[in-house]
Amino acid sequence: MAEMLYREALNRAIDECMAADPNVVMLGEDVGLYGGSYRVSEGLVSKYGEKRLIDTPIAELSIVGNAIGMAIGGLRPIAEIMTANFSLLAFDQIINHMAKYRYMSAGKLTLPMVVRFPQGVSKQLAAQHSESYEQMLSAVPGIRVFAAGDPNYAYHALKKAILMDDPVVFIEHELLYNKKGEVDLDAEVDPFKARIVKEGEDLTIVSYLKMVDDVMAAVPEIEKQTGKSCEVIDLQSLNPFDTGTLKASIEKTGRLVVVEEDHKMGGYGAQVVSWAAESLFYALDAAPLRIAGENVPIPYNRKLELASIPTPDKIAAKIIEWGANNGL
Amino acid sequence: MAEMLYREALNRAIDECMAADPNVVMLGEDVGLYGGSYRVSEGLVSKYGEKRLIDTPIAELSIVGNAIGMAIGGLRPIAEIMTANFSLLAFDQIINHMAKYRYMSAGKLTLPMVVRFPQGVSKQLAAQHSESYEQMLSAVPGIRVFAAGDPNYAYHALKKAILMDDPVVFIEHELLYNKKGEVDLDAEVDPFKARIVKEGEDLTIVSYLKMVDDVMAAVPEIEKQTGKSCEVIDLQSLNPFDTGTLKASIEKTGRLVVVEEDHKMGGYGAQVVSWAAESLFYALDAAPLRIAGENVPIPYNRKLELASIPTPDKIAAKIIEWGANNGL
Amino acid sequence: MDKLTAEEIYYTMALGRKFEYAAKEHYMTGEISGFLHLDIGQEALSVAAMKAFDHGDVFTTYREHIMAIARGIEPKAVMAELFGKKTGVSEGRGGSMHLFDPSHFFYGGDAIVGGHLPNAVGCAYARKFQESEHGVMAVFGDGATNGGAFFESLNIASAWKLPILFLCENNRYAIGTEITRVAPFLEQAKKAEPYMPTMEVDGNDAVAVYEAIKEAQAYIQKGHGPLFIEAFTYRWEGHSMSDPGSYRSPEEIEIWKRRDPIERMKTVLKERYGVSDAQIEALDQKAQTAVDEAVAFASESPEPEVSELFEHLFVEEVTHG
Amino acid sequence: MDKLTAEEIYYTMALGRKFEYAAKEHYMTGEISGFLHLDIGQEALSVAAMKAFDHGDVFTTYREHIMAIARGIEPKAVMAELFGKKTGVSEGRGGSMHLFDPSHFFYGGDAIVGGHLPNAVGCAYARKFQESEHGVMAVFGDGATNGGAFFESLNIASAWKLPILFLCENNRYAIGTEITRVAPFLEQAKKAEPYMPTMEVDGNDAVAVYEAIKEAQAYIQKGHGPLFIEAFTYRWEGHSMSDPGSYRSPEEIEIWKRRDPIERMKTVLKERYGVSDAQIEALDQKAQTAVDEAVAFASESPEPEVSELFEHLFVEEVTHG
Ligand SMILES: Cc1ncc(C[n+]2csc(CCOP(=O)(O)OP(=O)(O)O)c2C)c(N)n1
Ligand SMILES: Cc1ncc(C[n+]2csc(CCOP(=O)(O)OP(=O)(O)O)c2C)c(N)n1
Ligand SMILES: [Mg+2]
Ligand SMILES: [Mg+2]
Repeated sequence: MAEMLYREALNRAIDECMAADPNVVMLGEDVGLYGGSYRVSEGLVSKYGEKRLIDTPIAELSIVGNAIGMAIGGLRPIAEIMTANFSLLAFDQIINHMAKYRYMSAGKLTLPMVVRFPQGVSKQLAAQHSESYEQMLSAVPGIRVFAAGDPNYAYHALKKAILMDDPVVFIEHELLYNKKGEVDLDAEVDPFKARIVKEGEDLTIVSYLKMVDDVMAAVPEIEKQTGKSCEVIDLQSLNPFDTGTLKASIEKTGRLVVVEEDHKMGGYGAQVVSWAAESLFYALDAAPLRIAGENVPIPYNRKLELASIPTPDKIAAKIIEWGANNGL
Repeated sequence: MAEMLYREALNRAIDECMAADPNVVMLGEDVGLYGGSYRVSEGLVSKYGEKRLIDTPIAELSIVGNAIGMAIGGLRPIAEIMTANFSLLAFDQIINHMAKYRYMSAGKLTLPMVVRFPQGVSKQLAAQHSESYEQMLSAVPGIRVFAAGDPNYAYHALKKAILMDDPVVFIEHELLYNKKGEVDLDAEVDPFKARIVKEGEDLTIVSYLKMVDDVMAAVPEIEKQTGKSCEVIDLQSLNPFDTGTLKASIEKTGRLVVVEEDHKMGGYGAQVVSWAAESLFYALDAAPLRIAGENVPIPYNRKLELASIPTPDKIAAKIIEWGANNGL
Repeated sequence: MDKLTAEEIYYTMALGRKFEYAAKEHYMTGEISGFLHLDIGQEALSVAAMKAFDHGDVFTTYREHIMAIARGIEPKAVMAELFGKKTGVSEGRGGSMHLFDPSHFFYGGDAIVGGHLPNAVGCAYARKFQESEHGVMAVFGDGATNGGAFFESLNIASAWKLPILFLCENNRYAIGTEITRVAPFLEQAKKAEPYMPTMEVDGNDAVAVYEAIKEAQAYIQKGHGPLFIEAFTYRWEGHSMSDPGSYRSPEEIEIWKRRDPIERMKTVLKERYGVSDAQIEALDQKAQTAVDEAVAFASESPEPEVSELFEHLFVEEVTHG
Repeated sequence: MDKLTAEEIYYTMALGRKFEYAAKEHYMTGEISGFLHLDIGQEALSVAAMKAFDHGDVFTTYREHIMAIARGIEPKAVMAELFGKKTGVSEGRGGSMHLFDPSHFFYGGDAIVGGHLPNAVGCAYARKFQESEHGVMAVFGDGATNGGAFFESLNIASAWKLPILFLCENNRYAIGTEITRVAPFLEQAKKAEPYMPTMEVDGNDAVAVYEAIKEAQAYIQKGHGPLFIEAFTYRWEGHSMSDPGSYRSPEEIEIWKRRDPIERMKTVLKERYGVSDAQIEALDQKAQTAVDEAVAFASESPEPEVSELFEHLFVEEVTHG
């Protein structure tokens, strides 16, 4: 067990993989000499050199496209996109190439690579620096999508992503980099499993990334007001998602709430709710609830910014109100 | 009333708008001299000249990016992306710029523009030419998303999209271009409304684009086997979607099936089902059903290709089986 | 350049620098947040380019406060935007990186590196289409010259002979990455050579910048097609307020501080135009007053209301659905 | 070029053309479907480039049947892929546009114009990293030279001095659009000039192509960085089987048919290497037999089973979830 920051956990995962395998390289804007704009690769260039910590030009299409070529050539690249919004410039490479080469070549090509990026609403970075793309990327067959909600998962899942032979999109949240937590270095963590953050009996709240913390902050108020107990699940792997853990929880509680930061229209939570509606309809005692961001670009002003996404207050209020109207 | 092909309806909409307003221009690969790879702009260059039918280089980022600049400069551009897959190269322009400029500028910038593209599984075009992106694009606040399922809607909705001051993503299906249908030229068509293709009492089947035809092809068998009647809805506008029409239908039938061609994981149908689960849970008499494509890139071989998407046979069989298990 | 213009440029540069230092100060207090990119050290370029290019549309990046002001947008409206206020040029929705004002033909404030270049090219198409005497100026950093959007823009502008001036502010760094580490050479104008005439200018010399841009504006107005100007300059501060900037040596920064564009312009005013120290002092004072007023205005202005969250998203509301 | 190589090149060109005509025929019957892009008229370039570049990885486009065969992939496996059969090089999943075979260092068959170029650059990075004597050849059309991916690739390959040869097949058209309508000049090599040495070669002259590529291969192997070759050629057929190709005049097509690369190579064989008509006839016959066998094989091979739909999607299966 070791206590560390989320970004330290990510750094350690990369460091260990680089130490173990000389084919692991990392590329992206300012990942080398600068140490990464969120300090995730801090100190690595002095250990592994500029050949393995590759500072790229501002050319996201090439960052991912080059990583694919490196993987074809026998390396195991970790591509960092500085902020999720810029990954849109690489969507062609992610979706048309990275996700499809193995299938189209009948398994002749294998792409052991990871594309990492921070996303989400940080603090007043405005519309071009605040978005969440898990819903788009989880809809692409051929890639795995992980979303790290805490240091322990960050460490284990990133290691697994680097070691695995399939391409992984690894999503981080900008407000989590300085989150501290225990990392169980020796544990066997299955990155495809969801994590039960808190057990409960009466309703299942599913979330991921930073919203897990916001849900946890809302839970005392919810439990106090409703007298019911909440089970909180951090989904962690978004594609595939751990239907087994969800099913067991929903069958126990009979109630489902999904909380996400992204815009509600088309957000990832729709996938979870629709899956539950289709396959667990008769286990649901009440209408499920989605709590998500508003359908607007993220505004700069702090008041508007906070109005556009779920916060612990709003999560609590919405769940309490929903509970009242749905017989909780 | 006039009978015409889907691509003729699109052509006519563009033609009329170009005739009425000299600021309407169209740009894209081979849209001018060649007449468009699906012949949508056929004949227009000889009427309106190369200044208004602009053949672009193969540079999708610029096609959309230039269209945005044209709109800022006072024109009303229609950008054509040859095939949906290539639109990924323009996702930065669509999502970071087109969808956000108006909001970020507090309404100072207005982008009267349309981005059109054909999508979907045609015939053996394989993984890089067969995808559907309505789910990604419908998740972006700041743009309207239309999906044309027949010539009448194609004509009216494209006209409206060109005349409207907000940016529109206009989705077409590659297998519909030669579909013939009646176009009521003088009708007032609200492009934001869903269309009830067939009325029915016992279950609501929601679909859009080519799947509407496949659903209609499946309906006789479903009705015969179950003895129940199907209401079939073509959603048409995907963002926003017409919750009013859906609500009325679901409250009448108590049952919801959503059929889409895209991969099931993360597909657009999840949005519809999750909306219904959240807001019409107590009106639903049974678990909703999603019928969608498999979670694989589209393979070239015809047998595999057809196995990867819904077909009338499979739609009928799945609905009949679901009906049997869900008390229909 | 006439004396009035010289004084105006000096004044705006002085105002710009004071504005940036004020923004920095109010970032420290938390009244301004997000990413704040200061333009200190680059004032000659930002101001002279805007003043010279008076017949056209401007598209630029997130490092644009001074450009916006030089373009004619009120310092108050810019500062209020940084403060996230309703009275800001984007009503507090955009912040520092997103200042737009079509009434000044200013569509600055794009924060996707290179992302505004295709927009600028499209606007140039519109201007040519309209047979307007307006051309377009697209301003971008050395970091933008490695991305696909930049290259596509050069090619299209050249193929279609569009009236557009590409102005590269080469300050050698894209955040922590020196341009020569990710491009084969320092001079990014070389990349434009196959497509259009190129010019190089000392970006810290306001007079040189002004004259180069005036010449360029005349060139593109004549329908000769696009032009490329590369201006070398340097930012004194970190990339944004969150960048300690430790990748640059103190010596390097010192060299560039000695090339202070404001001191240089001051000398020009005095030596070429005979402006007295007292007159310069008065201009400085006036600039300080404008900045103080901008800060006071920003600080006193109201925030937007939460009820306005959905305003400005669409022109046309859809009620059903 | 020695005689054996010359004969081999001639034979493969002849085989390639017959292969393409056979593919066309079986497209008409519906046994092949989707987009089928024929390489007829461009055989010298496709074959000689592959034969010359024998120490490296090749990344190419959807117009790649002949390249795949020249690279060493069995014509049977290519034809079977076009037929969508299990015995095809991509087991029927890829079709005409997606032929891959790492055992021949052939990662051809990308159908996003220019999309494979960043992949090729990344692979060149790996080869340099590994201090391999392999370099990379990236083949693309004139249509790819206007897209961001192309330009980013030139810049990165040059900045990092990667062992990569950019081979532009300039056949003047991207579907119906003539290159000079969307780029400022015909010669796309000009775009590479700021970044690397460039060469021009007659793409219909197999000997010239072979020699140029050999020279280029030696150059990149020496670690000098990237190189650009532009080869002018012409496709006789439409862009794909669905293109009537009416944007090109019959006269223009006629001119190029008179520059038939196969006839030219035949003359070389006879005049420079003293190969007799009978020997040429035998090569033609052998090529015809190989194509006939490929068609028979493809036509008799089984289709993949529907139960295999999910195979090859991932290396690691995840059962829960
Ligand atoms: C597409 C994209 N990638 C990365 C970033 C992050 N980023 C913001 S500014 C910047 C450096 C830009 O450098 P340059 O163009 O030289 O402009 P300067 O900041 O020096 O004025 C980077 C990498 C971004 N905003 N957009
Ligand atoms: C990114 C992208 N845009 C558009 C297309 C459609 N398309 C396929 S081939 C082609 C023309 C390519 O021309 P060129 O590069 O000259 O190659 P050629 O076909 O002449 O061999 C186009 C536009 C595509 N496949 N990918
Ligand atoms: Mg810079
Ligand atoms: Mg071509």
